[in-house]
Amino acid sequence: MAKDSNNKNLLTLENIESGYGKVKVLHNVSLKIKEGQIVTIVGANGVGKSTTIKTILGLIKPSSGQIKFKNELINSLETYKIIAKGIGYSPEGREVFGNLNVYENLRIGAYTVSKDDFTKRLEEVYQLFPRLKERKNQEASSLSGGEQQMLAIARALMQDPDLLILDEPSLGLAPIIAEEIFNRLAEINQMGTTILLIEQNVNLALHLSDHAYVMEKGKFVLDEKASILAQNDYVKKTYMGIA
Amino acid sequence: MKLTENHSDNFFKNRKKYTLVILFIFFILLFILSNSLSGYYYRILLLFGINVILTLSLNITNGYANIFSLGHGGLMLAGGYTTALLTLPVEFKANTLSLPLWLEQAQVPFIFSIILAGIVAMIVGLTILLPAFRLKGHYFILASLGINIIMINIAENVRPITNGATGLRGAPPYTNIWWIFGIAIFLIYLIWTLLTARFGRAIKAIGKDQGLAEAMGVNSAKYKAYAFMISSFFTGVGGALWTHLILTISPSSFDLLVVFQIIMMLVIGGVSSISGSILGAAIITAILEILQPL
Amino acid sequence: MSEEILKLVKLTKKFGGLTAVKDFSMTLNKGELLGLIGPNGAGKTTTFNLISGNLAVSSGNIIYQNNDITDLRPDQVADIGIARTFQNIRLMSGMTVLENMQLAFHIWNDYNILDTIFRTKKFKIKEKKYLEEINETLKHFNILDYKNDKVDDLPPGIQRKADITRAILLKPDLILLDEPTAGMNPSETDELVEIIKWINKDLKISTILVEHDMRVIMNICSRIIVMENGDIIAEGSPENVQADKKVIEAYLGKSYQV
Amino acid sequence: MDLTYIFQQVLNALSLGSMLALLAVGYTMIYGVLGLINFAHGEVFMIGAFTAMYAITGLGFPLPIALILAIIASVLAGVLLERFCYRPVQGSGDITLFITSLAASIGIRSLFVMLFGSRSMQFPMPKYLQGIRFWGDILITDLNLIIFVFTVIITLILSFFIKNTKLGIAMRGVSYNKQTAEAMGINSTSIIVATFVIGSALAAVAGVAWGLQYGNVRPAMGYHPGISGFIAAVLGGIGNISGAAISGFLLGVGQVLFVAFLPSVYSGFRPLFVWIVLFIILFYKPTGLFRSNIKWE
Amino acid sequence: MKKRAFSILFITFLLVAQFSIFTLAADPITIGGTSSMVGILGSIGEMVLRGAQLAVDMANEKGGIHGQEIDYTNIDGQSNQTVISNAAIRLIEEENVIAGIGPVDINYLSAAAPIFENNKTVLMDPTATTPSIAEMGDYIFMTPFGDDAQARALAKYVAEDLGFDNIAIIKDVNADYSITLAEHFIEAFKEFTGKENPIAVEENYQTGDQDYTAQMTRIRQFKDIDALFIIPPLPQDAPVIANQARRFGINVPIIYPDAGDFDEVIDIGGDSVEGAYISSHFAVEEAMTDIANEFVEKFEAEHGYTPGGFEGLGFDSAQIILEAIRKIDAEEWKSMNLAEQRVAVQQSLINNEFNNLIVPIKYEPNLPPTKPVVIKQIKNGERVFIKTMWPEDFEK
Repeated sequence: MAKDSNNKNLLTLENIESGYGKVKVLHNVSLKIKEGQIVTIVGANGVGKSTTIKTILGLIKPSSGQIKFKNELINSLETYKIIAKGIGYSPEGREVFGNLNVYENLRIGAYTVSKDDFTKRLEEVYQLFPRLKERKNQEASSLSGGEQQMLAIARALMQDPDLLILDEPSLGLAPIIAEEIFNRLAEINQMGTTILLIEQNVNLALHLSDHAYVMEKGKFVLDEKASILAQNDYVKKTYMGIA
Repeated sequence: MKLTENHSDNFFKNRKKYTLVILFIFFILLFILSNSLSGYYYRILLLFGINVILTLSLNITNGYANIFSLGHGGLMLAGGYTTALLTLPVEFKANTLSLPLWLEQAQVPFIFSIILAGIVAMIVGLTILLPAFRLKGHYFILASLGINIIMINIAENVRPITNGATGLRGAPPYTNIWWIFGIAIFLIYLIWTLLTARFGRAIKAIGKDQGLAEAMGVNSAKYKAYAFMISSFFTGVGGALWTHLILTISPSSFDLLVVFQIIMMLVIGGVSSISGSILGAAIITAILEILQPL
Repeated sequence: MSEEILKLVKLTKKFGGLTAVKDFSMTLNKGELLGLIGPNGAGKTTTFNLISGNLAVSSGNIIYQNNDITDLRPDQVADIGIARTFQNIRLMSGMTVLENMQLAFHIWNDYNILDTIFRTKKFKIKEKKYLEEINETLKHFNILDYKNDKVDDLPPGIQRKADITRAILLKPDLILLDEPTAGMNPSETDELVEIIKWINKDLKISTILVEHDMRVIMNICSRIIVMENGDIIAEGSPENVQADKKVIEAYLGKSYQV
Repeated sequence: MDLTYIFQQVLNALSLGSMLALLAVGYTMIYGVLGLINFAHGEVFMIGAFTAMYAITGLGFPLPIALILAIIASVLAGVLLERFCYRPVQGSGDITLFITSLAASIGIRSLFVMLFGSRSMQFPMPKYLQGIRFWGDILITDLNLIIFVFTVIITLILSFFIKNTKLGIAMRGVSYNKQTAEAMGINSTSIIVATFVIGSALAAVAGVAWGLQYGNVRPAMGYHPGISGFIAAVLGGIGNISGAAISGFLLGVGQVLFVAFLPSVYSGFRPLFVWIVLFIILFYKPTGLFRSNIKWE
Repeated sequence: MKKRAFSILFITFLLVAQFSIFTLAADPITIGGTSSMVGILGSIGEMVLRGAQLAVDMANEKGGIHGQEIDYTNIDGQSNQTVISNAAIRLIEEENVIAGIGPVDINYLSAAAPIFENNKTVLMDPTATTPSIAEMGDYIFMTPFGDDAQARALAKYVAEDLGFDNIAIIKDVNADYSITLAEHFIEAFKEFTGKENPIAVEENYQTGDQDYTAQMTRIRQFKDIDALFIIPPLPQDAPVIANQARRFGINVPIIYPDAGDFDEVIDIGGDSVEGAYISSHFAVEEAMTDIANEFVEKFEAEHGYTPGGFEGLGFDSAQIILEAIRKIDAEEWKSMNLAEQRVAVQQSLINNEFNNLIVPIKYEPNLPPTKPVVIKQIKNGERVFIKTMWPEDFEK
């Protein structure tokens, strides 16, 4: 499973400090994602995983540290400019635009893309998620949880991103559907998209990923190959409930 | 840190001394002012006092309880007309209005007429807003705007009672520094006393996080209504004091602009704070007068 | 022997087309510490919201100490002795820890508004008593030093403890704890485990605990219910649940071994 | 009360309804993206009317060019408002936003009083709009029809735009969830500006229509229509464009019909009746007649 | 605790700071004004101010009165009761005025009146025509005629000179001016026409309305009306109603009260108001006194336009006060202190006739003055003098 580790770094975080207002959530967080990898951040609720993502996307500005995407510093850029550099994002809780239909949701996902590319991408994405094509004129709020998650991922894929960031894609989904989604993610990765995944379903996530970070209280406490981490006693005990 | 510790633990012992000393100084100051100020500055001082009362009242709803009301102008109007009708010279009422005899003959002492003004304002606020309490956010703001528009409309059109757009004139000049600042001090004490007890804590909690307050056993609908009642009572009293200061009352004086001014006082001094309301009232009252000659 | 304190009968909650809780029935005995686990979105928090009255029940009944409390408002539920915490720490921002705690006495205060205004003896005695109780509980939670600090500035661990303290100060008979260890580091988690044990054993408050941290759940719960898609898939002692095939598949993961 | 009379009164109301609809759409769009009741919207409307008036009487331009200039002026005013009043205070709470917009409204009005005085000024109506036609005993003014048709066309174009274009979809996205929309690569600031542009342009059209219909402009002219537009926007379910347009129409028609069917002794109580109806609607439909497009927390 | 102490300190500071702006009693005779420059009445306020200022300037050119210069101090009343009542007390206490000229509307006048009354200082009502203003107090005087007189004069002219006996009325139901004027007019019109019901239809609208189509649709159903009597409280509504009436094919003559006596009405009304009759306070062409000619000349020279009825009223308001002072013996005047001088002005006003004004006027205690009403007509976009209705012609 492990991909060529000589690949270039796609995204690097160096000593990031970040948070909301006065409250610091992230303390000295560093992270590397190589091209083609699937990287997972695992951790309990509220330790700062989503904050890490929001900081990468520029939704929260880091108070110190560097974020580089494709060797470019993106710390101080506006979110829309960061996204346009080739990052797709599927937020926690899916956050589809409930008042828009499936097609329109995908159209927004392709906001930075030209009309021609959009039509092309639309077909590809529909191929990946045929269910969405069936429901393209349905309002997103009327979809089931799994379909909404697929829509959120599809929406993130619309601009053919180099890096796909997913915040808890299995949240609230039945295991079978979660597995289906993880299979899709593997497919997407095979097609060449690098993936940064945040998951609480540690088991599923570690099987899919190449590399994983364990986050506790705004810090990475472990940083290992996923296969090694899956055997780590501490991880087993704390996150997989294996005594 | 030390200081706050002190005052919350021995709160009842020390607070009392402080408060009494400050009150004493304050009343002496008032006494000096009332004897030395010229009519104009004395008047500004009175207006400032009325503004303090109005701002504090608005602070209860728009600040502490976080129910944003634009309707307090209508409540002032209700209070003002009530006290005017109860205290106007019988001759004026007989000549200009057609009132039921008991109201026409009514010459209520000031203290009762302002209390009644507050009660009427409270009833008006509740009747109009009770159905609106389930509204959220801007839908509630819209509904509260309705109080203002409805009250002005009624005052303009129920001519036998309100004399229409011209309004009532000849209200006796009862308002003086002692009434205004007496009521203001009482209101300050009331708000402070409530905030440091069960009642005010509940209202403050609703304002911060209604869901959490409910989880703590606070009946939010009930306490919001209480907050609105206290607020509208004192707004009505403020309107009554205003009426006995200006000596005339007409509907157009209570439009949105008045509410806007009070909200300004509230915001400038800092929402949800007693001293903020006083400061805000002082600043805006002063600014409105200083800008005058321009 | 044991007496029932809470009973859910065929509880169902639908959001539009989605059924979050489906025919969910369970009972809780007095003094029990029940663990409620399951994947995210399985309906645990929704169940809490239904019990606490934050959500309206679609069908089914909630029986608390032999009274039907299905249609009560959240404040009424709190009033009859059910306290809860929320998944995210919820404290009144801009207020001190003490002020947050004082709110908990809302339902116990029996002085009236005149007592308040005139600061009668009754008021003073009561408030003093509450203050003592608060101090005592805060001391037990080891956060007395933070009493006069604004809650916003406190570290999450302290905030979480304050959050639970406040629920305890309601002096409930039943407490619903929604992921109390979320976002906590291991040492804080250990401390919270002790607190929860204390609540359950010493204060004799029946407890339902929603938790993701298996260490916590398996250590302290006497009984565990596993939810998935709004329904129970397994129930029993920690050992039995851990061995349950369905549970492993749906929640604990295939690699899970006892 | 015969049918002709009723029909005549409904016809009369078309233009007022149209103007309120245009204003309400602006309110609701701006509310959608910014969460702000833009009380200065009535003043943007007034600026449009003033510009057109000045372009015709002062500069001698024909009406269509004056309309374009009015749109430009209003759009400029809207964009400046956004940039210098609302953007700096964004995220500082409802009350602050609210105060800012009220202050902006009063400020602009006072500025115009200082510049032009508070008296009203003539808004000339070109000859080709002065036509009157009869249909039996029913009287229709050309202007009334034109304003109505124009509004319908604009509303249709706008709904098409909002429904089908990328920008329109993005606007709906931003009003549903701004942060997620940003995370999709949408520059929400430019969407907000675009919304102000469209909303202000509609206000300008309404302003010019108002000037033509009532023949005069004055600095305070935006106050009453502004409040009516706000009411219509709320009634239509905040953020719902077609809801706002329909509610605007209903409100305009309702206002005229109240006068038409209420005995004239009671006509002073019209606002009271309007508000009672409003309260009844809000009591049964607490979020307006139509579905709101805003995601409620 | 600190914060509160600070705020109290701050307030004290503010108050003390204001002490320092105390003004000393001024040497010249000061007349005070509270005309609003902003708000809905701003434009009328400005007209009044211009007229009054001119009266004062003309007096100063002639060397003042009793050897004293005249000052005119106006504090902007901002069309706000609170502000106006503050302004009134400031004029009396800080500016030491001999007498004041009030705001232009009864609402605001009633805020200023009690303060002037309590301080025994004359307050002239410059424009408001509600007759009861004269009853507000012994020190409150009206410059314009009362609405009862205006309505009677107009009713007489319409009934007898024009020969109309079936008219439609539209009025602002939120404005007392409109309502009382309509009441007085209807009463007088019945008397002069001798008809039981000379009013075909009476329609109402509300302040702030711009759409009168519903009312016009109803008026239109009365095909045989002779005229449309439009009673707006403010000039801005007047032409808009006329425009819509014409658009609905109501082509009968229009009648306005003095609220129609503005350039604005012609500017906006255009062809619609052509031929309309207006009751007015003063007409330039028909100068009743010498000073009227001088006023028109000087006003035109200074402001570049011909003054209308409201500039005239402003002039007269100030001129009446000046005349009243002039009638007091100079030696006696100088021996009096300010309070005595104020009372003397009032004494000089009651029961006196004044002819050195644009329009001659006669005062009786607590009654509107007796003075003529001028009828004008709009012809070719100009307000043209038609007739003067002398009080003895239309009085009961």
